[in-house]
Amino acid sequence: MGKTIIEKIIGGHAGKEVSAGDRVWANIDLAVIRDFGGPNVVLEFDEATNKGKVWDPGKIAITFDYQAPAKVAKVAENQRICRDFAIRQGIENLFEVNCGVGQHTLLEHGMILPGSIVVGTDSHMNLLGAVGCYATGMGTTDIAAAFAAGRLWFRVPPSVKVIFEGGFTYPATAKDLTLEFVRVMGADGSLFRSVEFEGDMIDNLPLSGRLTLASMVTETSGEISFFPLSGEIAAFLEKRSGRKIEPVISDPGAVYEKEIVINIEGLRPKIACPHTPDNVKDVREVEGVEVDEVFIGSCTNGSFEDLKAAAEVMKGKKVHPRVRTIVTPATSEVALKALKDGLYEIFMEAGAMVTNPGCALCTIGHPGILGEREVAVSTGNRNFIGKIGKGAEVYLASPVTAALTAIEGKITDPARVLSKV
Amino acid sequence: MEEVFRGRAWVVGDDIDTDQIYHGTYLPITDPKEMAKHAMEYVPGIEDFAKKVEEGDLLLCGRNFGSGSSREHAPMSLKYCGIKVVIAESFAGIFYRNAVNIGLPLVECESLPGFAEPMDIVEVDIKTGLLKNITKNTEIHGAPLPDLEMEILEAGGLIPYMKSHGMFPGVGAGA
Amino acid sequence: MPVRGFVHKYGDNINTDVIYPGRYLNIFDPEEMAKHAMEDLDADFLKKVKKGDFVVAGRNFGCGSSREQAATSLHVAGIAGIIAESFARIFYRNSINQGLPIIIAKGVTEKVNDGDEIEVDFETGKIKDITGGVEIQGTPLPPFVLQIVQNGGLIPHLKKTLSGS
Amino acid sequence: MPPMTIAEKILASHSGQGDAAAGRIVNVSPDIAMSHENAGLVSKIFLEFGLDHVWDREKIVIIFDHRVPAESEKTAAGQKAVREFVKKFGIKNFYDINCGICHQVMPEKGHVRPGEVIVGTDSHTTTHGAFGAFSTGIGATEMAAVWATGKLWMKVPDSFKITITGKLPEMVFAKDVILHLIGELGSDGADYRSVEFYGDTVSGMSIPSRMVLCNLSMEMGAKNAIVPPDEKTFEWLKGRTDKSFSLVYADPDAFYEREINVEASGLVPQVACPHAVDNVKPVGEVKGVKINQALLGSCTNGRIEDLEAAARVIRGKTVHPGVRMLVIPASREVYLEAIQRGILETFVQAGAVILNPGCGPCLGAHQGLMAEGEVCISSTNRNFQGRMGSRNSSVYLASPATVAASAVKGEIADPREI
Repeated sequence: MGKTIIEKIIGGHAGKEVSAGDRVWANIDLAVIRDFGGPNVVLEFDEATNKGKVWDPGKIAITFDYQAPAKVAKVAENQRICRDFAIRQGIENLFEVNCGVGQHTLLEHGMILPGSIVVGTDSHMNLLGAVGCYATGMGTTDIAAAFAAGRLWFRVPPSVKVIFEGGFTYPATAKDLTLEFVRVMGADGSLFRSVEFEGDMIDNLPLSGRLTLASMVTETSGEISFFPLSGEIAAFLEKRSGRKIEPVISDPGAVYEKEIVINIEGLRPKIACPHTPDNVKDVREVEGVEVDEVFIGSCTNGSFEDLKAAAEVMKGKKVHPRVRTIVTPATSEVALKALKDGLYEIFMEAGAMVTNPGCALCTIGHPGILGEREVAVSTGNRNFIGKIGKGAEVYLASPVTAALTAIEGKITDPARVLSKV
Repeated sequence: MEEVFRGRAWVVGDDIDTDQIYHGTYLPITDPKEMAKHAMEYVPGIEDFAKKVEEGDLLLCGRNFGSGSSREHAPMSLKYCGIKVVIAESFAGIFYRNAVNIGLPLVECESLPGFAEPMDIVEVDIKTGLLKNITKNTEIHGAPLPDLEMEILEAGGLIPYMKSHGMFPGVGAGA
Repeated sequence: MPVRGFVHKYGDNINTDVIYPGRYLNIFDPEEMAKHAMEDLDADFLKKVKKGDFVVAGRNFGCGSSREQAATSLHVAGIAGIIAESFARIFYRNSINQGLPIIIAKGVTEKVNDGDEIEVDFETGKIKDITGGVEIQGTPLPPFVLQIVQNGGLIPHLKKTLSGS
Repeated sequence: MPPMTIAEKILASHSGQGDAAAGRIVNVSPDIAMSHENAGLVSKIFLEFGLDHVWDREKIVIIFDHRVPAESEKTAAGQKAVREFVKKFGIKNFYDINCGICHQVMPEKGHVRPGEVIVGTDSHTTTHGAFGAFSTGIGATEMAAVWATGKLWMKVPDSFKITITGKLPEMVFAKDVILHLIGELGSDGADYRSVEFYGDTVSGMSIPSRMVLCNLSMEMGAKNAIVPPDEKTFEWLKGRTDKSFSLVYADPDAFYEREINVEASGLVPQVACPHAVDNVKPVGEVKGVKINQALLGSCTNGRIEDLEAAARVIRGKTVHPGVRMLVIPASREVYLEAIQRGILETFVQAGAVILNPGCGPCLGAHQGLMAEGEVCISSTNRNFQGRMGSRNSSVYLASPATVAASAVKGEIADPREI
C-alpha cells in the first residue's frame, strides 16, 4: 500500500512499515532542549538515569531563545543548568544567547534534513516541516527519555492534503496565506494530522514563507506539515549540511483522510483578531483599531525576508508616536544580514526598536509585555488571552500589515495603501 | 492500577489552550505542588479552580483540549491538584503525550457534549472508555485507551516504562 | 520624646541594592515594597523585625541608587529609625522625606550590639542602650529637617506649609 | 561677596541668594526635573497633593530606560500609567521605550545646559555635570514635591577640587581614572561633596569621557560632579539646544575642602572587584579570573567612543565560547551611529548579543542576569552583591577595552596585551 510522507518517515525510523493510527517506537535523529523546558529535562534525565550518559551527545542540541539573555535570575539559573549539562555530557551543539530562535538556528547550521525526526521542547518545532523534517514539540519527560534512549513512542498521525488553488500578489504575503489556512481549518482543523501542502503558490513559496505557514499549522493543532521540496531549498540544505539531500515524497495511492481545497485567488491581507489565531478576518474589516505596540519577528515571521518586507514599508517614514514598535530578527545570521543591508537603520530611523535575536515577546519570557487593555499587532503565531500581557488584545498579521499599522497608529489594510510596482 | 474512577465533574469548553491551563508567567516553577496552585487559572469563569478542586475530581472538556505550547506544566498542574482523569472530545497532540508520559489518564469521547453538568458525579473506566453519569443515570462510550498508553500508565509513566523495558542503557552510578 | 525598640545591626556600606533589590523597583505599593526589605542582605529580616525596632549600621548606610523604596520598605516593615556612623546622601534625604527619622552617631557600632534594646531621642540625638547600659550622643537632625520628619514626611510637610501660607 | 565654588554659585543663582556658602540650606528652583520609570512612583505621590497641574510642563523630562520594553506585566502597567499621566498633565518631554538611557538622552535632546540645576530620580544624574551643570539625584517623594512646587531644599555642599594631569597611556581611559580615584577615596570619600574636575587630562577629554568621570563620581558619594564648560562643551551642544545658558566658573580663590591631584600618565587599566565599587585593583592583579559574561553598555560606558574602543579590541576576533558578550548602545542615536560605523557588525560577527538601548541588566531587572556562581566583567557602574542576578554571582567593573579583551580571552584580561 502507498505511504504518506509521515508514514514513510516514522516507518523508516521504526524499522517497519507503519500506518496512520499505529503506535510504534522510532529512533530520534536530534533531540533539542531550550532554556524553556530544558532544565527540567536535565533534572528528569539525571534522576531517571542516576546521572548517566546521554545516548549520543552528537544528536542533542541546546538552544537559548525563550529568554535570552535572561531577564530573571531563575532563568539565568536554568540556562546554567543546561550549560553545565552540555559540558558534562560532551554536547557540542550548544547555541548561546546570541544565536536566536532555536529551529531557525539549527536550520542555518545544517542540522535539519528532510526525512529526519527531530523532537524538542517547543510546540513550534514542527515549523521544520518546511524542509521535510518530522519535527515535533514534546514535554520534558519525553525529551528526558529521548536523551536516555534515543528513541520514543509515536502515534502515527493520519494525513490530510491541503491544496491551494489560484494565486495572489503583493501586498498579500505568505502570512496572509497562512492566516487564511488557519481560518479555514479552525483551531483543531488539523488536530494531530500530518498536512501535505500542494499548489502552484506552494511550489513557488520561498523558505521563509514555508516556515511561516508550517509554524502556524500548530495553531490548527496539526502535528506536522510537508511541502514539495524545491531545488532552491534543497541547494540551501546541501550547502548548510554538506550532505546530499534526498526528499521524502508520498507514494502514489497513499491514503489521505481527506483533501481540502482552499481557494486563494486574489487573497486579501488577513488578520487574526483577539483571542484565537483562527479568528481571522480581512484586514479591511478591522481597519482603524488603534494600537499601542507592533511586534515584527518570532519563529513565524523573523526571517530576513520578513524584516525586509517590513523595512520596505517603513523606509523614510516614522512610526506613529503612540506605537512602540519592536523588531526582532530570528537569528544572529538574520541580524547580520539585516545590519549589512541597512534594515536596522531604516527601522531605527523610523523610530522602531530592534532587539536581539530570539523568540522576543512572542513568549511572555521576553520584554515587550503589554499593559491591560493595550492593543498590539504582532507577526507572531498566537494571540491567546493573556499571552503577552493580562487583559491585552493581540492581532496577528503579516510584516507588511504590521509595519503599515505601526506608521499609521491604527490597523491599516495594505491592499488599500500599498501596491508593488 | 486503578481503572475505574468516580468523582465530581468539572466541565469546560472547546480549545482550552495551555496558556489557560497553565499560564506562561509560571513557567519558571519546577515544583509540581506549586504548579498545581495555578491550574486552569486563565480559563474564564473558573479562575478559582485550583482552590476549589478536590482530590478525585474529573475534568470533562470539549474539543482540542491542551492546544498550544509543549509545556508539561499543563498536565502536571492538573495531576497534582487532584484531577484523576481528563476526558475530552479530543486532545491536542502534545498535551496527549505529556499526560500519558506523566501518568495522567485520558479518555477521548466524541459524544461528550451534554453528558454532564458541572459537579455531577461521573464514573469513568479508562480501559473500556465507558462513562457513567451517576447523578443523571446515563452512560456513553468513549474510546478505550490504546494498549501502549495503558501500559505506560500502568508503569507509572514513560520513564519507569522505558526503564523497565531496558531502554535506558546509559544509567550511571550517580554523582 | 524618646522611643524604645530593639536593634538590628549591620556593617559598613550597606547599599540600596541589598536593602531593596532592583528587580522589585516596579512595585509602587508601600506594603508590597515592605515584603522585600533587606531581602538580599538578611533573608530573615522580616521574620525578626517588630514594629518600633531600629536599624543600627556603620558608615555610608544606603549608598548607591536613588531608589526611595529602600527607605520606604524599611519604614513600612516597622523600622522606627536608623542610627548609623554615616549615611549616603540620597538615602539620607529619602528617609527624611518618608518621615523615617535617622541619627548620625559616631561610635554607635562599637557600643551597641545586635538585639540590644535602646531608647532614642531624635530631637536631642541621645541614644541610651538599655541592655548594655551605655549612652551615645548622636547628631540630631537640624530643626528644619526634623520638622519634615515630625510632619510625617515631605509631602504632608509641604501640604501643611503650603496650606498655611 | 566671598569667593565661591561652582556649586555655590549655581545654587546661589537658583535660590535667589546672593551667596550660598557651603553648609547653608537653600531653597533651589531646578531648571530640569528628570525621571525614568520611577515617574510611576513620583506621579502616585504627586497625585496626593490633589493638584490639577504640574509646576512646569516644559521642565519635566521623563525617559523610559530601566525596563525597556516592559519585562513584566507589572512594569507594563506602570509604564502605561505614566503614559496616561504624561498625556493628562501635558508633560512636553516624554521619551518612550525606544530612545535610550536617560543620562544619554537628556543631553542628546537638549535638556542639559551649563550653569543649570538638574535634578533626577536616578543617582547617576551626576553625569550632566560633564556639561557644567549642577546635576544631582533625588528621591521620588522629593521629585513629587518638585513637580508640585518647582522647589527643593538643599544643603550647599562643600567642594573637592580634583586635578588630573598628564597623557593617558594607551588602553587607559576615563573609566580607569575614575575607578582609580574611587579606589583611593573610598565609596563615601566624597560624600555629599561637589566634585570639580580640572587639569589638562580633563580638558583633553571628549565630552563622553567627561560624562564617565561625573557619572561615577556618584560611587564615591558625591552630590554632584562638574567639569567646567569649554569649547568642546559648546561644540557638543551646538544644534542640540537653542536656549541661552550662563557659564559658571569657580572664583580663583574659592575654598575647597580638599584638593586632590592625579597623574594620569602613570595609570594602568583598573578593575573594581566584587562587591564594592571602591574595591579597585590594577588589572594585573585580577588577570585570569574566569568570566561567564561580558557586558558593554550603561549610562557609564555605552557611548560611541566606548563601543569603538571595545570594537577595536575585538575586531576580527570572536567572543570566547564560554562567554556571553552583551552590547547595549546607550541610546538610539548611539545605536544608529554604531551601525553606520560598522561597529555593530563587528560585534555580531564576533558572536556578541546586541540589546536594544536601555539600562539592560545593570540594575538586575532586565535581560542579561546571572546565575549562581557566575562572573561578569562589566563596563557599568555598580558591582554590589546580587545586583545583576543571583546573590552568589560577581561583577567586576572595568573600561570597555578591558571588557572586550576579557570577552575574547574568557577571563579578565589586560587590554594592553590583546
